[in-house]
This record gives sequence, C-alpha cells and structure tokens, in this order.
Amino acid sequence: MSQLIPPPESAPSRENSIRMVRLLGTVSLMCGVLIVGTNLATRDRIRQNQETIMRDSVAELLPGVKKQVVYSIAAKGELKVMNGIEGEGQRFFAGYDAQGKLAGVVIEAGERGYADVISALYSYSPATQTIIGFKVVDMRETPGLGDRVRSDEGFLANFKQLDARVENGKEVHPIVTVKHGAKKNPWEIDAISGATISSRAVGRMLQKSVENVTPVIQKNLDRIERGQ
Amino acid sequence: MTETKPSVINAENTPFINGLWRQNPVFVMVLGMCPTLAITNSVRNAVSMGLATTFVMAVSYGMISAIRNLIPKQVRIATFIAIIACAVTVVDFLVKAISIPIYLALGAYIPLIVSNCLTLERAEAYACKQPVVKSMLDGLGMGLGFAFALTCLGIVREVLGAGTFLGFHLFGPHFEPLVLFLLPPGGFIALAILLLAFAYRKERQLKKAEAQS
Amino acid sequence: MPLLEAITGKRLWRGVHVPEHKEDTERLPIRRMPFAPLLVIPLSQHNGAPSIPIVHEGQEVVRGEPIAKAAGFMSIPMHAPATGRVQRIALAPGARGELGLAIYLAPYLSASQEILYGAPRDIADMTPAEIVQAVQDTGVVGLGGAAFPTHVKLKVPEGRTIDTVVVNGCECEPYLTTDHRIMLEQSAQVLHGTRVAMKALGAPRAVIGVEDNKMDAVAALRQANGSATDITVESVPARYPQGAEKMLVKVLLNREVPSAGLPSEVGLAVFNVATLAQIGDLLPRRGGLIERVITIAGPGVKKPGNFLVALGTPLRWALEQAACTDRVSSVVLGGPMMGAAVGSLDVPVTKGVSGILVLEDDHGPAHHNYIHPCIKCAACVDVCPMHLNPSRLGLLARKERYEEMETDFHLMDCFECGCCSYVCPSQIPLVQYFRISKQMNRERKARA
Amino acid sequence: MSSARVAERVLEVRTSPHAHNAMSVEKIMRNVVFALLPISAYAVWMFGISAFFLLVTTTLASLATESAACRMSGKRSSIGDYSAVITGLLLGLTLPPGLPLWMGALGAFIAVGPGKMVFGGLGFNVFNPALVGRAFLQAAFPVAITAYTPAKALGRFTEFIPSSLAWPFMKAAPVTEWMARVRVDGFTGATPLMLRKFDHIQTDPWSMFLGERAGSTGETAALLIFVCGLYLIIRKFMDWRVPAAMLLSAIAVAEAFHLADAARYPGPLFVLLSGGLVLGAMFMATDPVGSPVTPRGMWIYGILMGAMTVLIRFLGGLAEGVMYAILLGNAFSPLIDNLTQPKTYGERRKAVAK
Repeated sequence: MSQLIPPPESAPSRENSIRMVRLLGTVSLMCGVLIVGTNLATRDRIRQNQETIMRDSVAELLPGVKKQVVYSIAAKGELKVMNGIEGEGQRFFAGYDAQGKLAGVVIEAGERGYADVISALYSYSPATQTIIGFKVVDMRETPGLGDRVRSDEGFLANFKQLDARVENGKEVHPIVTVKHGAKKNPWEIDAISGATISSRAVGRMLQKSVENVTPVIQKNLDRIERGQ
Repeated sequence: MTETKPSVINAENTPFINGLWRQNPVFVMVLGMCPTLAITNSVRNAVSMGLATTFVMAVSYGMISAIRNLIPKQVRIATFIAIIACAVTVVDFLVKAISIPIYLALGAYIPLIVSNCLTLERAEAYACKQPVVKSMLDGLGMGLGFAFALTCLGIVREVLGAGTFLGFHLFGPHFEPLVLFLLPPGGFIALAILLLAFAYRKERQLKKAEAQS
Repeated sequence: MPLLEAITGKRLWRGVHVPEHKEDTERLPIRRMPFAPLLVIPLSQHNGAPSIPIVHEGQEVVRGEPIAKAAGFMSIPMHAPATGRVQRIALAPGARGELGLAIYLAPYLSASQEILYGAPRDIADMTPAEIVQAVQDTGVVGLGGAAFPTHVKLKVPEGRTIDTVVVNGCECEPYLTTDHRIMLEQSAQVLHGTRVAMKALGAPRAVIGVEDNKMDAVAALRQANGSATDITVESVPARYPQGAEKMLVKVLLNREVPSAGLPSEVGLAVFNVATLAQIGDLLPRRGGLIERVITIAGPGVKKPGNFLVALGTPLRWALEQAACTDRVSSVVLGGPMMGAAVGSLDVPVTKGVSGILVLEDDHGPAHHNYIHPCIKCAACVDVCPMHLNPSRLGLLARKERYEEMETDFHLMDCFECGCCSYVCPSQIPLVQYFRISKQMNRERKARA
Repeated sequence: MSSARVAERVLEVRTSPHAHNAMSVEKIMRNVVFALLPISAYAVWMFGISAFFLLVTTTLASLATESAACRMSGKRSSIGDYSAVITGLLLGLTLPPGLPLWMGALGAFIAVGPGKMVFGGLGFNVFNPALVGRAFLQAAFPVAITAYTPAKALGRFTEFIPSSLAWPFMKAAPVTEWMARVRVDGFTGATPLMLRKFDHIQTDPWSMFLGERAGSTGETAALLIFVCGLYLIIRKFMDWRVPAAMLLSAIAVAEAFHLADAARYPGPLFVLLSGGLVLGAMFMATDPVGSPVTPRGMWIYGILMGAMTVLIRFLGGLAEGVMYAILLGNAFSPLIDNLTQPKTYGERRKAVAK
C-alpha cells in the first residue's frame, strides 16, 4: 500500500546538475590555466618570430641596411616611432645603411586580387621618388597563374625604378598596369600575360598606397632621416 | 569497413597500429575531410597539419580518458569540446612560436581541428571508454594515420601540381605543372584517386581471402 | 497555333506516324474462308468469367446454336460456328501460350451450313434493359481487340448519363483493314448498330470517327446515313494510336477520360465499328456471333486479304488460305504495334482477333539484339499519347522501383500502345518493361 | 505446302511492338560525326596541321580510353556507337589550335574516363564529357589553354605551331616569336572576347562571320557551325528546342545589357558570333544525355544556359562563359526534369480523386 513510485531515471536531480556544473567548471579552469600558461611561455617567441620575419623582408627589399626604424601613421597623418612592430595604423619601415644614412622606406600595402587580398611590401626611395622593390607577403592567387606576381622575374623587374612622383597629394603619373609587352613609360607596370587581374591588383595597390603614404613621408622627411 | 570479428578484437588490442593503417581515418573511415582537402596542396603543409592534429588528439584524449569516469553522460560532448579546444589553442600558440610561414599557410585550419569530426568521433568512440595510455596511443595512432594520409595526398598534389617535393624541383625547369591539383578541385580528384586505390586493394584482398576459404 | 503547340509541347495528343502498309488489302473485298476440318472454340474469348459449356462430347450442333452459356453478367454465351459434331471438350492452347478449356468442333463437310436464327424482332419495341440482355445473348464482345463484353458497356452506370455514343472507325494499326472494309461494305449495319447503342444508352447523338486515310469509308457512311442528324461522321487525322478510345474522344470532342476511369465518367460510350456492325446485323435476327472479319497480311503472306472467318479456325488453316512465304519468322495476332506474337499455329481465331500479321526474318525488331543505354533523347516523351515520361519509367523499371513508377510517374495510365518502343533509338523494350512493372505492382498489392 | 513450311519453323515470340522506326543510337551518333566533319575541315583550313593533329589526337585518345575502360570493366566494347568519336572531336574543336598535343590527349582521357565511363558509359554521364575534359584542361593548364594563335598563319600547312609539339608533361615552346613571323596583317592572337574584355577592342563582325579570327580550333566559323547543326535538326537527329532556347535567350539578355549601356556591353550580334556560343548551343548543349527530357524542361534548360553564358561573359572574370554555362545546365538538368514532369492525359485533380 505504501509503495513509492520511483522517479524516472532521466529526470535531472538537483544533485546531478550541481555535479555537472562542478565538472564543467573544473574542466574549464584546467583548460584556462593551460592556455594562459602556453600563451605566457610562447608570447615572446611569437613576437620575436613576427618581428624577424618583417625585418628580414625589409632587409631583403633594402639590401645593405643595417638599422631599421618602424613608424606608424596615426589617423591625423601624425608620425610615430614604434618600439616593436605591433601597433595600429599604417606602418612603414625606414632603413639606414652603415653610415646611418636613410637608404629607403618599406611600406605595407594591400589590395583585393583575384581570390583574396594580396598583401605586400614595397620599398620606396624618398630621394628619387621611385619604387625600388616589391615583395608579396601573403595571397591566395591561382597557383601557376596569378601567384606569379610573387615570383615572375619579368614582372618584378617593373619595380626596380618605378616612377612614383607625387605633387599636391596627386601622383604626377598615376601608376598603371598595362598589357604584357606594352610598357613604354617609367610609371607603367608590364602585366604578366595570362595573369592580368592579379597584375592590375598590384598596380592599383601601389597607386593607392603611393598617394596615401608618400606625402606623409615627404613631409616628415627630415625627421625620418634623423631616425626619430 | 567489412572487418571480420577476430580482427576487430585485434584492433581493440593494438590501438596504435589500428589508427595508423587498418582503420586509417582518411582512407578507411573517410573522416576529417575538411583539412584533408584544404591543407594538402604541399607536403610541408600536409605534414604540419597532420602533426598538429596528432598532438591535439593525443593530449586531449589523455585528458578525456583521465576524467572519463567523472563525466556525466549529458555534458560529455561539451566537456570533450572544451578539452579539445584547449589543446587546439595550445597548438595554435606553439605553431606560431615555431614558424610563422607555416602558421600563415595553415591559417584558419588550426582552429578548425576542434570541429574536425575525426577528433570528436574518436573521443566519443574510444577515449571516453578506455584507459589513459590506450587512449593516448589511439590518439597518436589515429593522428599519425591522419598525418600519413595527408602526406600521401600532399605528395600527389605537390608533385603533380607544382612539380616539386618539399620545394625541390623534380622534373627540371620545363615541366608543365597541372595547376589543377593545387586548387580545391584537385584535392577532390587526388583524394578520389587514393580512395580508389585503397578500395581496389581491399577488394582484391577480400577476393583472395574468399578464394582461400 | 502549331508553333505555339510545338513550343509548349501541348499538342492535343502526340503519337507517331507508322508506315501504314494498308495498300495490299484495303481494296480487297471481304471473302469467306472455308471451314477448317476442326474448329477449336475456347470458352474464354473475352474479358470476364469463362462461358459454361451446355453441350456434351459427341453431340451434334447446328450452326448458330448456343453451345455455352454466360457465367454471370460479366460473361457471354458462345454459339456454334458450324454445323457439326462436338468432338471433345478439353484444354487447348491460347494465344499467350496459356491452356484453357475449349470445345473442339468438327464441321460436317456435307452439311448446308445454314445458320440457325431465332424469331425476328423489332428493336423499336425493346426497352434498354431488354437490349442489354439481347446483346449479351448474341455473345458480341469488342471486336477491335479488347474483347470486352459489349452489353456491359451498353448498361448506363448508375448516377451517370451518356450524351454521346462514339463509334471508333480509326483502325490505326498498320496492315489491318477489317474495319475499313466493314465500313465500306456494311455501312447500313454499322449505322443500325449505332442506333441500337444510342437507344440502349439513351444517348441523343452519336459521332463516328474515321481516320482521314479512309475517306471512302467516310463517304460510304455519310451516304448510308442520308440526312439523319443524330449520327455524324467525322474524319480525324491518321496517326497512331488514334484508335485508342481516349485519343479518339480527345480529338473528336476534346474530352479527357480521367485517369483510371471509364468514358462514361465524361458522358461517353465508345464502340468499335465492327462490333456495332455485328450488333446491327445479329440483334434483329436473334443470332449469335459465330464469325468475324480478319485481315491476313504482312511481308510473309503471298495472298493477303480480308477474310470472314469462322471463330475457332486454327491459325494454321487460316494461313494456308493466304499462302505464306518460306521465310516466316513470327506470327502476330492483331497489328504490329500492339498485337501478340503466338508460339504455336494451333491457336484458334477468337472473337478479339482483328488480324493475323506474318513477319519475315528481316522485318520487325528481330535484328536489333543489342539494347543501348537510354541516351535521354526524349523521343519517347514526345510521342507518348498519355503524356507520360517513358524515359524515366524505363530507368526506374531497370532499377526495379516499381512502386515509385506507379505513385509518381503514372505507370498505370500506360495502355501499352508501343509508341515509345517504336521510336526508341536505343531499342529499349519499354512497353515490355511497363508490362512487367504493372504485373509486379499487381502482385505486390495482392500480397498486401 | 507453304503452311507445312511455316509449321516447321520455330516461331519467334517477341513482345509488341513488332515494328520499329529507322532511328538508332549508332545512326544518330554517326550523323553527328558527319555534321562535325565540315567544321573540322574548316578548322584545319584556318589553323593548319596543328589543328589537324590536335583533332586526330583527341579523337584517338578518347577512343583508346573508351576501349580500355570497357575492357577493364568486362563490358562489350562500346566504341562502335561513335559517341567517343564525338567526344574526341568536340574536345579538339574547343581547344586552342596550338595546344600541346599531349594536353589534348590528357584532356580526352579525362573526358572519356572520369567524365563518362566512371558513371557507367554512354547515357549515364551527368556532364557533357567533352566539356569535362576541357574544364579539366582549363583548370590544370590555365596558361596553355588561353594561348590562342592567329588564324590563316603563313605556312600553316607545312609547319606546326611551335607549342603543339611539346614533350609530354613539359612546357610548350613560346609562340611570341613565331607569331610575329607568320602573322598576316590584321590577325591577332587574342580572341574577340578577350580583346573586348581586356583591351576594349571591338572585332569586325564580318571577319567573325567568316571565322577569320583567333579562337578555339572549331568555334570560329559561326555560320558553318549553324548550318551543320541545322542539318542535324532537319534530319531529326537532334532536338531543335535546346539550341533555339539557348541562342534566343543569349540574344535577349545581350540585347537587354546593350540597351542599358551600349558603350560597355556589345550587342547580340557580337555575342552570337564571338566565342563558342554557336558551337556550344548546337553540339554540346544538345547532348541528349545531359539535357532534360521534358518539353518544358528543354526550354528552361536552354534559356538558363544562354543567359548564363552572357552573364559570365559580361559580368564574370572570364572572357568566355559557354563551357561553364553548359556544365551548369547539365548539373541543373535532373532538377529541371523533376520539376517539369508533363501533365498526363486525364490526370485527376486531387479533390476529384477523393
């Protein structure tokens, strides 16, 4: 008569819930500790890695450079010297030779290519107002076709002496990509045949970047020359 | 997998070999296709991805197995994910610390190890039922099997698609690479070729076994 | 309009142009064929319950005398096709190779073969119910090939009215010319039979549809009809399968018989001209159906023609009268599109046989032995008069997905006209697939 | 006498119908080959021995693949049905005349092997095999497949285009120097579509009409292709609805764009004559295997492909869109088929059926 109906097995009891919360809490805590620990252990190494990569690229674009200074342009066109390489805003690297003389500037730029954004570095000589080197950092262009903007020797030859003069915030001759084999002027980029879209993306990238960044550099040239 | 009974028992006893070959996660179980197809366009990427996954699996299965008796049934998936995600984050840091170019190449795919069905499947099917050492061995075996499969695919794709192996040119400067193999569709095609070879081999073994019995 | 129809694919109906081959026999008048030494009269010559014999072995019968009675409403009596002696009542092979009970009758060669008729009567005095009974007593079935008991169709289903009797004079099957000759030679009987049907069904009008390759038949019927307005004779385009009743009513009256339904659902009743000619002839004289007109033709026949043949005549005898070549490969009862090939010449001519087609080695699809896969050329879709998708049905049949064929692709609407098989460039035996599929579905339902 | 003879014979019992019209798969396919021959001949006249050997290579390679696949799967060899010849010829006609021959052979292998035989052979393939082969080549060798050479080059009957004779798996020799040497005035190596898209140069419609322009081996002579297709339609070997729908919809869409912005988008005549639109519409979209079987479905399929062609050409990154438009149409065709099942005779409305 006094038979008790047993509760259904799946009914969540209060005890059970507390157990779950406790377990999940412990697991999360454990994981959290692990993650933080790893982060602390690897943070310096990662930063160092990133910096090395960047500085190696700069050194590649400005051969013979012994000292590098990283600048960033804040929102109002104000120039700031940075300690590490991490920071906000448009970055560029000033490279100095053994005598401490400004050898050139390496500017970061990016533009949408065929598949994704092509990010690149190019070196710029403030003295002659020309682009003197170009290097793709990251991209997802079609292998064998668009990705030749990274390696095609004929294409990279465009950037040995590319006219990038700026007057009153406008380029004198906007940098433009022309059909393969049709380059006539120093401000033109000879496209890779069969990879027109990627080549044009590079042209647009440089044209925009030159208009945005080089006036700031020219304005603050004496400061940069002093490495401040 | 049309395994006969004895070999299943056998497989339970040798978790490491099992994952590496007999129940290879890619060629036999066809799991974890996202990284298999996305990350195998060069041998280097394939090996790195495989090793990262191996590490995640071995570590997280050890942890899961250690607390397997404490995990309530209702929240086991959440627990697995938390542990695996933790291991993945650790790998993310480690890869960055080891080499930035590899990190750039693997890109978004390292965080995706969490949602790789292979990782979760083995946690659910094996690690939450077996002791710690066996679970870690299983994770290691499965992970290496995965890495092996990825490497196979990576070799096929890099050699055909770029004419190189680990960056070395194999066929001289006049080789015309089949760029297709570096692109996503090439991944599918290469995988199909390898799966076909595996299936063909298995069928022949079965026929041989039938003929013997 | 034709352009629009071509674009939308919405012709009235589709079908195919098959070479007609009617020129050999269409001008030959109907001739009587001599009696065979032994007639075999199967007791199941119609759709429905087999007739019950009312004679015993050794009994002497007079031509026209009933020898079997109807087994219920869905059955008919049989009449002796000749004066003679019942030799035995035993199993005999039928056209499909099945065995069925049959009366073996040996005609007396010396007898006068006078037909035994009952007392004449006037149709005008009969009620519809009496007509239905009288038609059942004649033993007439659909002579176009379906062999459906005609009196059943003459009874109006409850709750429906029949406004028009449709008379089918199309005879779209190649080679066959029996209906053509009957319309020419027995125009009066056809019209008389039509009026009987109209009276039985209470229908105020009738339309006779004749294909436009038989304009002489149209003229003969119109002349016989005179100025009467209750019956009209209309020509329809010659195209296979124009003789299918669903296609005929669509073209004549633009009505569609509902799927799995009867023409009575849209106020129609459809009869073959030969059937009505027999009713018109037999009903006033209280006679029974003892003979019918068949065409014997085909490349394997040297003397083709239209013959009035006693029912029960074995094919061997009939073919002997028409003289065959020595390269005969197969013998088909009916026309080339829907007829059934027989495996034995001992099979007798029954009420549903409209012709005997004799094919030679290099005729027919015999030399197409290799079936290509379906290349989805859509030729079958373009010709299917029922607007089905034979291509898809064929693929499903190959995969044995019979149920899906019925539920999703209207398999049961197929009436096996053969257009799809006729046009298929891959030589896929689509109609045969559909027959098997239908049978599988019937068996599955029977099991359930 | 005669009936005795009949009786001696064993009668064949076959199912109805006992008649068949004269159409057969072999006959259809053979006539398609006939229709392709004048186009191939004109291509050889325009592009010389390179085109000839390209066509021969693709045809032989696809026949060899088909035969090998049949032998491997233990089936009766199906090379007798001419479908492999069509695939080979069509593939060759869609490739640039100077494509290395080994690439042509590889493309034919992909077309017939994975493109057709893997699915079960003729009738079971989802996509047009020739276009599968071409799509593979396009993805695998993006540079070689866009390297067009001018028509009517000097000495084209005695000299190969230098790129044709590359060693297997090796790069083709550059053709720039050769082109400068053999080019007849006014002929360029870029197709009219490429000229328009990348250099904004309009090609003279008359030279496109005659096929005197750069392009794939067999796509240049629009008029000739049209006439050959018409032969097949008139002899009823091919359904007229698909090409009609495809060409008309391409014309309509192009006209709409042209009206909206005449400076940017060329008119329908250019769209029709340039690229491989007519070849695709007449010979590839009409491949019955990949197209729907229902009458309404065929119109939808054709319209879809015509519109896609123009959209890819005008708005996409590629100069030519016919290939992808047709492959897309192939992919959609089962769906179109399912959605356009014909309304059967006497079909009851649901309410009546109850």
